[in-house]
Amino acid sequence: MALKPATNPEVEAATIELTIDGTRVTAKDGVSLYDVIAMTGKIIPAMCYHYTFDPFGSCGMCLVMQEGKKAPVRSCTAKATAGMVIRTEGEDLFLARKKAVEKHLSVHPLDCPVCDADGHCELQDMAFEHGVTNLPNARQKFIPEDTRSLVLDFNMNRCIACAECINVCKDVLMIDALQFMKKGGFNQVVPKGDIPLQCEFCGDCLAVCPVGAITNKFSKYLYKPWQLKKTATTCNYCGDGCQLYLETKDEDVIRVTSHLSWKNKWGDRAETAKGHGGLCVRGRFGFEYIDSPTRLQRPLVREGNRFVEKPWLEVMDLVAGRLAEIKRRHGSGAIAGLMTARCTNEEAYLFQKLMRVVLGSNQLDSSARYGHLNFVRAMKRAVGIGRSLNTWEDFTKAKAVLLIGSNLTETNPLTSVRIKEAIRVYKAQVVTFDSAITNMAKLASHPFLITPGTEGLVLDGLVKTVIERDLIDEEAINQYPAAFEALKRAVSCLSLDHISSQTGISRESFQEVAEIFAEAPRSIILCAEGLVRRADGYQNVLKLIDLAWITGKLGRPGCGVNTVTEEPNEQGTVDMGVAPEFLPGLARFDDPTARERCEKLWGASLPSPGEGRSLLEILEGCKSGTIKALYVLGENPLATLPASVDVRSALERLEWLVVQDPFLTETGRMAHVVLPACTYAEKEGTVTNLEGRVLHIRQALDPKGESLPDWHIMTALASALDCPWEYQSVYDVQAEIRTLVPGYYNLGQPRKVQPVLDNDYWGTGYVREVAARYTGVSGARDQSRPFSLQIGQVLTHSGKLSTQAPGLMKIAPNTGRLHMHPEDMKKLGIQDREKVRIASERGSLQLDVEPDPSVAPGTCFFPEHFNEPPVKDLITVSVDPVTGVPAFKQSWVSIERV
Amino acid sequence: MSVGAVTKKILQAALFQEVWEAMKVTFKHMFYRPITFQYPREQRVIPDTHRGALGLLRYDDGRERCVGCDLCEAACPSRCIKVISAEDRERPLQRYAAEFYIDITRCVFCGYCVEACPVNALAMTKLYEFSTPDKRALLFDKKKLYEIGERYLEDGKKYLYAHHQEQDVQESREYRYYFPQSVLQPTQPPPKHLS
Amino acid sequence: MAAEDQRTTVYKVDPNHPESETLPTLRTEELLLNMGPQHPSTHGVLKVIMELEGERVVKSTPVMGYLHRGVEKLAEDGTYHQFIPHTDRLDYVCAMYNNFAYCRAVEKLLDLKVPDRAEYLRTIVAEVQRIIGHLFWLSAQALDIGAMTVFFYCFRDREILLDWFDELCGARLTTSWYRIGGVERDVTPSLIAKLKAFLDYFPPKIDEYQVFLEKNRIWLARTKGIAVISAEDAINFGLSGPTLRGSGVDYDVRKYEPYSAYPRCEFSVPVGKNGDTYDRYWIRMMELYESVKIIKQCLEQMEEGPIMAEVPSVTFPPKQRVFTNLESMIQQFKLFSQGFKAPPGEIYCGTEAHKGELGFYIVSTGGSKPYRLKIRAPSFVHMGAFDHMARGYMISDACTIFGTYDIVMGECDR
Amino acid sequence: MGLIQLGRHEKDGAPDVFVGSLEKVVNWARKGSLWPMTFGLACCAIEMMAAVSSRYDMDRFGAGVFRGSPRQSDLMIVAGTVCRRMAPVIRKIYDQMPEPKYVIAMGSCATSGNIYDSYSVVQGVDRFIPVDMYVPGCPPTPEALLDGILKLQERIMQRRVFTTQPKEVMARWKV
Repeated sequence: MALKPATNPEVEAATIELTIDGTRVTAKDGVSLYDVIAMTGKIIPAMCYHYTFDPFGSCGMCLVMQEGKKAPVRSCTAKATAGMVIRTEGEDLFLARKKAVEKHLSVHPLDCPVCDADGHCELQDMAFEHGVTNLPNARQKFIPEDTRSLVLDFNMNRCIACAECINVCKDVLMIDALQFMKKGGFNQVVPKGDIPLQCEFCGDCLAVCPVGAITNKFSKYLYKPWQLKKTATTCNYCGDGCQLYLETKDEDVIRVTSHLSWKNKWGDRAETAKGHGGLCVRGRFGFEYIDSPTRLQRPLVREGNRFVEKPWLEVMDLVAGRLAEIKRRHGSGAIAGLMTARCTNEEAYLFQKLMRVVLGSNQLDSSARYGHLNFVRAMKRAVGIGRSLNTWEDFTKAKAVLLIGSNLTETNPLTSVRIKEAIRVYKAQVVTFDSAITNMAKLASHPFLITPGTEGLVLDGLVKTVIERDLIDEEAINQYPAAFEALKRAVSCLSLDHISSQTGISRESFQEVAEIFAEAPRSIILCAEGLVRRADGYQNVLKLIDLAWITGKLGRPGCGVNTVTEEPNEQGTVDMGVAPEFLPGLARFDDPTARERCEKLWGASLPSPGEGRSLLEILEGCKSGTIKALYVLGENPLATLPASVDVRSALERLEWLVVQDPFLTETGRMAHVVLPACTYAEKEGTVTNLEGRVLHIRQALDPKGESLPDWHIMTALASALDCPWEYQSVYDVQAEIRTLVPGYYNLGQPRKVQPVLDNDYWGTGYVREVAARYTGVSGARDQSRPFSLQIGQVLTHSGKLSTQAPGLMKIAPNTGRLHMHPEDMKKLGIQDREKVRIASERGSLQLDVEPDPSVAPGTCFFPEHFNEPPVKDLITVSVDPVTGVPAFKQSWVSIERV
Repeated sequence: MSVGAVTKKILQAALFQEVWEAMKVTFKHMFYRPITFQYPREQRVIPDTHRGALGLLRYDDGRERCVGCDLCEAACPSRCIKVISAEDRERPLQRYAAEFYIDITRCVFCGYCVEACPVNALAMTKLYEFSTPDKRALLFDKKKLYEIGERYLEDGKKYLYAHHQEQDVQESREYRYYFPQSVLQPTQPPPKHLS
Repeated sequence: MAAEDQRTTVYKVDPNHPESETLPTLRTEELLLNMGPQHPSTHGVLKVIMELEGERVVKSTPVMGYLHRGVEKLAEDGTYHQFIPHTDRLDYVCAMYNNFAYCRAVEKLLDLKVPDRAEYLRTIVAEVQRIIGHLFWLSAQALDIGAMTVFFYCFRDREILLDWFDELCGARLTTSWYRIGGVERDVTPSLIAKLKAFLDYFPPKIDEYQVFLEKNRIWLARTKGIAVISAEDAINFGLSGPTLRGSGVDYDVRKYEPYSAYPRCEFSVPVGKNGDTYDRYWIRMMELYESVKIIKQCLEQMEEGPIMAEVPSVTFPPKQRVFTNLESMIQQFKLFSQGFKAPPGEIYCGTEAHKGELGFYIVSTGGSKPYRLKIRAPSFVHMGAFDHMARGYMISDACTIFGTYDIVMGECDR
Repeated sequence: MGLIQLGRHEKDGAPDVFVGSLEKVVNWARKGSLWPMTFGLACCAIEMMAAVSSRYDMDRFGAGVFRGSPRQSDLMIVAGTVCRRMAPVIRKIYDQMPEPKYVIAMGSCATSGNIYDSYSVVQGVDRFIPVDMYVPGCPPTPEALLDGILKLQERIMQRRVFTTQPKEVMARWKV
């Protein structure tokens, strides 16, 4: 099939010289001739070519004349060799290409009027450009359309067998869900095995299809490309911050496209390190919540047991009046605020300003508290930077990748494409430690299945192995020898055998991994919710830093410790200071210089440092009655936190609960006032993605109903509270952020960060703390509960937001079933869809079971997006003592047949 | 100038000769048939080519011709056409225009939409008397357009023939009936010239 | 009180009058008269601010823009093809000629050859349009000056041709019949027969109009020696068409840069001597005869053939092919939804419309929409000479001068 | 008898025979002498002139006496594109016309701005003056204009002069 020219940019190939259209050109040996020609700026039509994968050579369009050969050659599959003399233009070539187009056209149906691709169709363009006017032997295929898939329709009458879809699926995304099959005398693209398509539904095949053979079921027949208004914006589902185009017609979002398309097929293969521009299933098909009929359109005010729609003015007056009254009666300590990390940076900034300056309370928190703050706090403490150290480009170009507790494909699909790129193009060694058979584990060179909850122990083992095997970077440790001595002492009491037995990873494996990690020139650590959202998440991140430090990977280019974020703006929300411990710019709240700067700019005094409360403390305060009013912006703690936190009774005790959300959430139902907010498609702003890149969100639609952007509501609220803010648009807010946090936006590029080893920590604090970190003990385990219940993400969903998108719910509805490994089911004698009783220390409930081979034996899985049945309530919440991060993603349960 | 000529000129001026000459022409017209036609009673013969109000046509078997391809919308220089296409619920996998609006107040009657239509679903009729006090009545929706199309079917067909949009060619007639197939079974037999 | 007095102009009648000492200094003042934008003789919505001394015009400033529709900007928003209906509405009296000028410009940009029959048809229709234009001008000018009858007669004959247009393309005024690369529809035998009948009927009618006007002393008094402009000034002001030829400059684009079927026809270009309103009137009357001559020649010479160039990347396929051939269907969809791509470059193409040289200046950057489109509208250029030509004449001559240029505000303001 | 029956009819607002007949006379007089303003703005003005000229002869309906001054006219035929610059002028002229006055928006431009969706064109004359009749077309043929005038005359005949308008007439009139 595909030829393999020098695709690995690492390989040093010889430089050759050849002549193209009379000009001498230098190129790397072994590169496809097409690429060489494309580099000179000449564009030869090619329908089956895309820079993201290797040339395929089926369309027969990229013909060039090579001196010494009679017939034209296909430039994409031909390799450039020294001394070639190539001609790319000429009447004969034009006619030859025309003939190739005619060949495709002669079996193409006459259905441009009803084809969705009409106007965005390469075959159409080619036919038009080459002036095809006469097809003597046209005949039509009569292939029934394949509409079995939930997302994509395959109309193989239109297919030109260019295999772009197959190649992108196999090579770039490594999913390999499509194949050619000869049916009815024609080569057709069918889902593997000719069954209804079952894949990640990223829709990249749809994007690269140059004709209308693959069509999007959600927008089928609703549009013609020329009718759509394209708005370039940032996806609002996860921290990847993918750039996408919301294509709208009037006030409806019709479809979502991205940079990946057959239209930009001429790129450099090395450019794929910057991202191939594709999307995932959520981004591409999860747009329907924007025009969902369940969106809130008008402010709601509780009157007795029901909500009444009221005009904005009246409601704002009411909200401001009550807040002012509570502040007067109980002091500002009685007011708290929670915010979602799906809002923009500007809104996060305004939120903390509203809470701290206008309401005078430092009791504010965001959903970044659910995990990301563990990482931020640890990094801030150890290296002075509260975010991931590497960019996506570093991820792609890494030689060794250590993935710990990260179900990367499910949480951050496009980050996983980066890792796939690293595996495929840069030949990276990927080590995964996870308690599930994740998608990445299937592709990794060293996949390890560990006992649930032992991520910390694995790190203990790794650090110990590195020290024992002397894989240490002398230069790094010589800076802080005392710290290293302390570390050495701390790990010396650990026993690798004990760790092996606890985690399920052999001593040899530890050695292998340690060697891979320490010896690779560019090693990346990537941890995710399996690590940061667990108890001791803070300590575990510090262990990761230790590992990187002693192997000398801290601060070296292309190496570093990273995390991924679940919500689009967790990083930005923390950066903007929506946490009691931080001011904007990640300055500590008790840092006097930062406080002074803020106070000067805002013209107000800040609450004193000791008064801050984080998420769980706020809820505790609500329950105890010290907090009387709660302002919830887009957050939904009632649906997110398990029953053990008892959010309901906390909220019930509130005198004044204001919820601001695009939808009427569970928390919203308990509110006194619900304010309708906009989705990201209706507002301007920026979000900060996991690599620290500040990305633009642009307005594509007018706000639905009377809903307003959050910044607008907050500005109005501040004004109603006698604090007239003069922001006319988000750009005014941005200007203020720029003065407070200089260089934050950095023209949308991730700022290069260099870890600074803080003497306070490495010099003194480290020695004190390190012994407590390496205990070699994993969480206590009750033997009567043999199964680990994992609550986590599924690929098609993100938080609770995606459940509002009908399309995604169609792809992945709430089955209400527990996922278990087939072997476990066999052992327990459970059949598919049979009812079981699952019991934890919190209680038990009955639900159906379905087999899922990607769940590790000994564990069971339930998606975190659904609360019905309330599996999450089985979990006991443990709180990280340092950061106050609640951990509620894993618990030990027993399962028995009913 | 001779004396006679001068005299003649003076005489002509004195007698307002130019007025008499002009009056001669005017009076001659008393014997011509008046060219004024009594409008509401008599109607001008409108040529077949006349570009009047737009209507949507159906096939002879009553099916809607329009497949909702939106090309008229793209062709319209004044952007007065709006087509909202969708999948036909009754005939799966068939595209049709769920809604079709022509804001006739913005229409420039250029006929581009008719030229663009790949199925000849649009035609211009000889309807021009549709003044109304209600501007909303001039936003033609799908129902109204089909009404016009039915009422002025002959005009529409004549228009298409007059502007060479349609010819009596059996071959072209067949192809137009044929659009993508259902997944279960082909809804229509393939056209003869293709099989 | 005193301030008010000073503003009042008082004429000194008798210096010996006893009250003369108490009067303020006596002086005369120019009167500012604002004519338009709503005035029956302004041919639409033109405003002229005139400074008058008594009844004499001292200075006049045309104020334009009351019909500015942003056409040139709108052109940048649509494909080349979609601009044709816009050109209809520039000089709405002569839509066909605007179409013609525009299509010629785009064809020049594309380097497109138009088939012979289409060229003849274009010439015929353009000349028919010239007749219509001149008839309309004549009726309006006569009406302004006070001759009502001519208006009715001209409109009678004009109606015949408008009906002919209606039958040709479906509209009376805004025709959109020309296409880039040809014409939309061929003439039918009945159309040719009707046109021939008109050509026989029409020349005696021209004589009739002349009977009304050429000896009428009022007409002569109000046109002869009115709004005189010398040949040099006319050239300097950039006048063109009959307005320029009235001053004795023999300039006609049809002769100097022959296009379409004009080089294959014999016709003369009437040239005036005095550069006054009467000469311009006379030239237009003569042009009516010439147009008849041109049409007759074209009808004789015209042969059967295609009416559209067949360049798949530019011209539309015949509709029948769209139904049956995929390649034509693609052509149809590409052209209508995206338009054709013009090569980058800029061109100017002038065409002799009945008012003067109508030019289109198109800048293309290689896209399917003009990057910039500028219209050299004769009406606009002619308005530049208004002040020069109206200076020193009576205010009642202003109507005549408006008329003598044959201005149409749609084209002037664009 | 009841031929001349004074006083109110049982139905509220309905005119009695005397008032009814008088009203008919007044309306008849109004509809028969619709003197339009000479008010051509653009293309449609040419067709308006054609409607006045020999072939169509709008005078047959009493609507052919074009007045150059708003003070003597009853009907304003807005024929052509209304630009932003022209709009205040039109409003001024409209205000100068004596009651009862009628407005016909002739052609697409006056109705809705037509193809000129641009910065300088008012999107319909009804944005600043009330319009009684919209005549669609670009430009409308003279017959279409005559049709508009006839329909306007019909509506004038329906209108009550001395008594309150019946609801249905009001409803129709107001739109």
